[in-house]
Amino acid sequence: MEPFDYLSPSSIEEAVKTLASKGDQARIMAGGTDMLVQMRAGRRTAPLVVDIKEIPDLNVVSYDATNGLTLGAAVPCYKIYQDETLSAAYPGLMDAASLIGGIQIQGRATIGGNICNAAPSGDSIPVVIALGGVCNIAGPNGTRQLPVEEMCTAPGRNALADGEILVSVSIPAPQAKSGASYLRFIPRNEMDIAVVGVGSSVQLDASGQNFVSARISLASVAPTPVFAKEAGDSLAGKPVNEETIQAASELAQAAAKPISDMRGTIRQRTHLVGVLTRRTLNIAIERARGG
Amino acid sequence: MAGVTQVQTTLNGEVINFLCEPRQSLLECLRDVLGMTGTKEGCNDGNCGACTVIMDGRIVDSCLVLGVEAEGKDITTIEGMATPEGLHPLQQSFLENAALQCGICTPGFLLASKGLLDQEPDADEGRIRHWLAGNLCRCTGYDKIVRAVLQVSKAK
Amino acid sequence: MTSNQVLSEVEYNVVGTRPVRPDGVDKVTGRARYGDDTNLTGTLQAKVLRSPHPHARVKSIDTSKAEAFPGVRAVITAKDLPFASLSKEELGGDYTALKFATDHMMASDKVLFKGHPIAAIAAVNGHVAQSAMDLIEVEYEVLESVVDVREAMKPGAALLHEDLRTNDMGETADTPSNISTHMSYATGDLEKGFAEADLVMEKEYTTATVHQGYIEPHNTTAFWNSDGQLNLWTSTQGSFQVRATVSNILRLPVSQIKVTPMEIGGGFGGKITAYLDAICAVLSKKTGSPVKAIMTRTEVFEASGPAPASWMRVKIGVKNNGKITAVETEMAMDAGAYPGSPVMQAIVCAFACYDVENGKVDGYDVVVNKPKSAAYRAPGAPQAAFAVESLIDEICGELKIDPIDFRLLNAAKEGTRRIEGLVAKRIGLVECLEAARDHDHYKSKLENGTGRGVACGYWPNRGFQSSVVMTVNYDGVVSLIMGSVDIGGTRASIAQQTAETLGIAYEDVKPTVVDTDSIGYTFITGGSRTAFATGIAAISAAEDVKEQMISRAAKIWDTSEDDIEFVAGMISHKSDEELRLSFKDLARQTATTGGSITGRSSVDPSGEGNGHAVHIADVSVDQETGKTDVTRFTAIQDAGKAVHPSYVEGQMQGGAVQGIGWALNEEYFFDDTGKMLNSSFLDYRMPTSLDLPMIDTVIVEVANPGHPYGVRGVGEAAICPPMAAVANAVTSATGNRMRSLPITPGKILEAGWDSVKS
Amino acid sequence: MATIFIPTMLQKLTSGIKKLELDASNVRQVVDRLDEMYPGIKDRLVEDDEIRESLAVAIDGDVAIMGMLTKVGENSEVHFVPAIGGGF
Repeated sequence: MEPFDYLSPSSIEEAVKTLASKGDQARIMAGGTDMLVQMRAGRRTAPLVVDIKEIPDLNVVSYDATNGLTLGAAVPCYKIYQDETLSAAYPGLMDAASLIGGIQIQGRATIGGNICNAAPSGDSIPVVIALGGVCNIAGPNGTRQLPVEEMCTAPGRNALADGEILVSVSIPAPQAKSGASYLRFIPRNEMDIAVVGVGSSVQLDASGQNFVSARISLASVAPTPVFAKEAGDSLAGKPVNEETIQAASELAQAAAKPISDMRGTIRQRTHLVGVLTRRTLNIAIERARGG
Repeated sequence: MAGVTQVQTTLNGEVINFLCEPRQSLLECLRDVLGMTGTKEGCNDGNCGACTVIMDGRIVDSCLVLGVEAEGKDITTIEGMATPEGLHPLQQSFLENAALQCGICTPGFLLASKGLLDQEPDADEGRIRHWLAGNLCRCTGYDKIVRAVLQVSKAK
Repeated sequence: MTSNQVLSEVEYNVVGTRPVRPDGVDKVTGRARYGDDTNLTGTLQAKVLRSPHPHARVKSIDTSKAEAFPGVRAVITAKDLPFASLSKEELGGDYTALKFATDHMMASDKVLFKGHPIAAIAAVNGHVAQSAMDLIEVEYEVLESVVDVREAMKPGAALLHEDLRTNDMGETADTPSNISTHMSYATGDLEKGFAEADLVMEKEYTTATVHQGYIEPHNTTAFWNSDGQLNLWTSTQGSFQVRATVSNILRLPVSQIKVTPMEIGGGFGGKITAYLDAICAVLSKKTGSPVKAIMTRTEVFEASGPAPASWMRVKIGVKNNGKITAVETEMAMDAGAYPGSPVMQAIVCAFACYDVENGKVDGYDVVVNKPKSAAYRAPGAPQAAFAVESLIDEICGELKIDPIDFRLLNAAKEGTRRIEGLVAKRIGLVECLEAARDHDHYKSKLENGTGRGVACGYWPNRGFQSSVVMTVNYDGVVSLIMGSVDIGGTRASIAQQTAETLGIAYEDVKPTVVDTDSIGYTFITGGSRTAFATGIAAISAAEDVKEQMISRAAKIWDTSEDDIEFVAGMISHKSDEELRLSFKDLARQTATTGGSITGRSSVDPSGEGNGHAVHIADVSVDQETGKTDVTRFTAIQDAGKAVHPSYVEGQMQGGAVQGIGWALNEEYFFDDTGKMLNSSFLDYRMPTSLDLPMIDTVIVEVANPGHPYGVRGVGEAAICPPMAAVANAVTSATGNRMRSLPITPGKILEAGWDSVKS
Repeated sequence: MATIFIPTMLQKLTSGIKKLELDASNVRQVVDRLDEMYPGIKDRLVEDDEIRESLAVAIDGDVAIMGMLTKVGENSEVHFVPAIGGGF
């Protein structure tokens, strides 16, 4: 690896100041599980690595049933799924947090880092989009919010401007009769990059028989994670049945623009979007009815 | 050119100081700086688990941790698993169950298994298989490793 | 239900027990010294610059900027290897072989695969060496590459070696070709055999390039003493093999090289070729310092020796009752950049499980722009078994015959003459098939959506040279010194055979693996030979000890050696019951009866005894995603006599799981030009613990007459059946026949879509 | 008399004869006698006075360890088979 300087700021202000002054000479590191691999392989260089894990605001995990969840960008996956309150409130998020890498990776990797790394296959991104997640960003000009679906702009590129840092992700509080789920397809059972990933969330009516709303998002089928808005919207007001779910899955397939590569062909990926959309919707519905 | 940083960390229960460059991984620091070669390199990109250590109670791949990040942390490596009184029950179980062949993945598996049983002393086969999926072994087919961990687990 | 059974015929005191391995404590405490744990004062780190192109001419290399980089101590290219200054005339018939061997280590005029070494740097640390690599300027003329084995065989294909001509058993073709060797064997009357058949089936099969996947990357430390002695500490399956390679490439007498084999972190055949040793040696000579190198995982994938991709056509004729009347196969395997795929092993093993009257096998060794292939556990045989055992399953389906009954009907047994002509000695295939048939797994009911497959496999096993020395300490403990590198527990299994022969406790034998200066020539740990051949060396050295002990007792008792017997660790006078000494008692007296006792033996045994395995696989297939999960797996194998049953089970389980990986997910992805796209454990998908069930085992013991305790090698036969067993199970679950490995979810989906179409 | 099995690929040199018997006490004699009967066959089996690297000679099913010097018994079977040699 090329040599670099290392800085571990203890406040957002310090981090932003450094990032703003160094421009593209600095890179933010959270868990490091993607970045160190990329740097070692020479795919990314950074004369200055800014480790954000010691900033208290970025380690916040705050949840209440009104305001929902604020998840600091430096919170490793295991802290999410080991939190019993969060596990109960966001089982869909747990699906993703507990399958990124192996247990070792989950000890380091963060949802914030996963979003900022902006891989098309980022496992946590679809479900956070499906849950209506919003990025809280701090920068030289103050703070701003951006829906998660607008964060990834190209493979490996995110919407952060120079000097900006992702502080946390906010996820609305789960409503009654709501549920979410994330599934990815990989040839093994762990440790793979998603061939296709689908995150779905649903809000059912009091009877549990009709959709109030739904959000569906896809991984590994385009240069960035895809928010399949039409697919989710198609379910609003519709009864929960095979036909409506099938129709949504077909709209999700239409939203997918996959390529053929070593991990899968266009046909396989498109097919899997359909399968996983149906499966995640069904799990989300189960969870909505149960919770 | 980046300089050298002094890092203070607790390693196997002892507070130590070492010098490293920021670009050096914890794995490199353990092996090359501190001469503690029990932690093994298999892939250097977080996919084999051979370099697993326990950091502040969690298992991590030491190839994906910078040495400088060890500042103020509590780290356990394979060298810290046995005590003067004897082997850790997992070490003993690995021996008795022939859970190693070439042995290169063994330190990583032992630390990962310890990380599991420290927090879930009654892990069952399914849980063990899931937990150890970040550790590759190419010799054993995992059967005897899983049995060795199961023998120490309180799940029966 | 017992998950691990041993069907024992003969019981011994130590052989057949399960003691803790001698190297165990070091390995569970992190104290065992592997190659990369070598750390001599002042060691420099080496990095190898590798070709980014699969096929290119090297027009120029400029290393001057790298040499000037702070911290760099030396840079070498092929010009620094002796071959560069040797002439064709000097080398004569050895020219091509030495050119291939040297060029493989470091390319001179052409690069033939992505990852081909082109230069190497020694620097104060690895980071510096890495940075300096970017400063080496290489000008390439990129050439058309050829990746697929069948494309490479076509006339007009891009040629790797302009002067390579097909060798047809000693006859060389007139025109150059990528086919380096063709070999063919036949028996009986093929036409007549197929004419007699009620059913003839013929199918084609392919397998992908796969890697052994050992977890420890290749590594070496070299130090060239100022007295001209070269020392190497390395991770290898054969220290003497490394010595021979380095001696050949550096044109040094073998006695000038000392190779110390460190603990080895897996090999499976992939750690026989010495990739880094000569490079580090030259760098050490140039710098005067120790030089160490360790490959990155990407280098291991791209530039060590994977197992070849293959194309195979198999044709089998059978009577309606299942009796085979004729078999035929053509197999082509890619050797990678230089000749030497295991296709000849493949054709010999292909039908070895069957009693075949009429048969013909043809093998083609083909060079392509990939890393030179190396051995991988029963090299060649797993691919062949996949093809043959798949077709047999298909035939069983057509004829509605139970696949084990079919195999029992046709099974090779003692006296069966194989296609290449050799006659099987006492083998245990029938016993393995019977154990499979009677196993509770085979009798269990299948659940919906699951499938079951069976397959068998054969590996001849090997003998070759081994040396052992043992000394009897005054306390009766025996120091056992051997040259066989221990990968999977052979220190234990050789110590057990020693203890058994001497009639002493396992704990009283202390085994050590030593360097090439300290023991006689010993062939690699591979070929499933070590427990057998080094075992025989140990038994014979122990017999030597026994004779000397008898002679000491004769001195003490002032009697003739003929009056003394050595039975079960007791040395006794045949007719005087009073005169008895235990091994330990006599050991104590060796100091005063002529000094220490040393037993020694160097052997080159034949009689290795062929290995057979039968596997049963259950899988469930998610029909919507194409994902296959192995839900139950039983491995059955004839071990002759399992010296240490736990390690035999470990070999069976490990082989089965490597085979499951080969069957389902493992493959090199290449782009059109031969660049590997998945050179990491993330995308080269080896099975994890979560992908597998427990692997049940049955050790069948049909004693090998060629070994005093009946031992057969067990390391390799275990990887032959799983691919076909899994493929046959997938067919049973989905109705679709998969003839191309790996059987990925994508292929299963495609097959499903195709079957709907047709 | 030992029985010599002619490798399939060399049977065109022996006019299709697949095996034959001859008197020989070691492998070198086998090869020399064969070459007397079928000129050129030795070159196909032997290189630099050793069995070709790609081949092995087996006496009664056991791969010979002494190459050309290996003894051939009165009633031995001699085969030239692919070398499954070093390399695993």
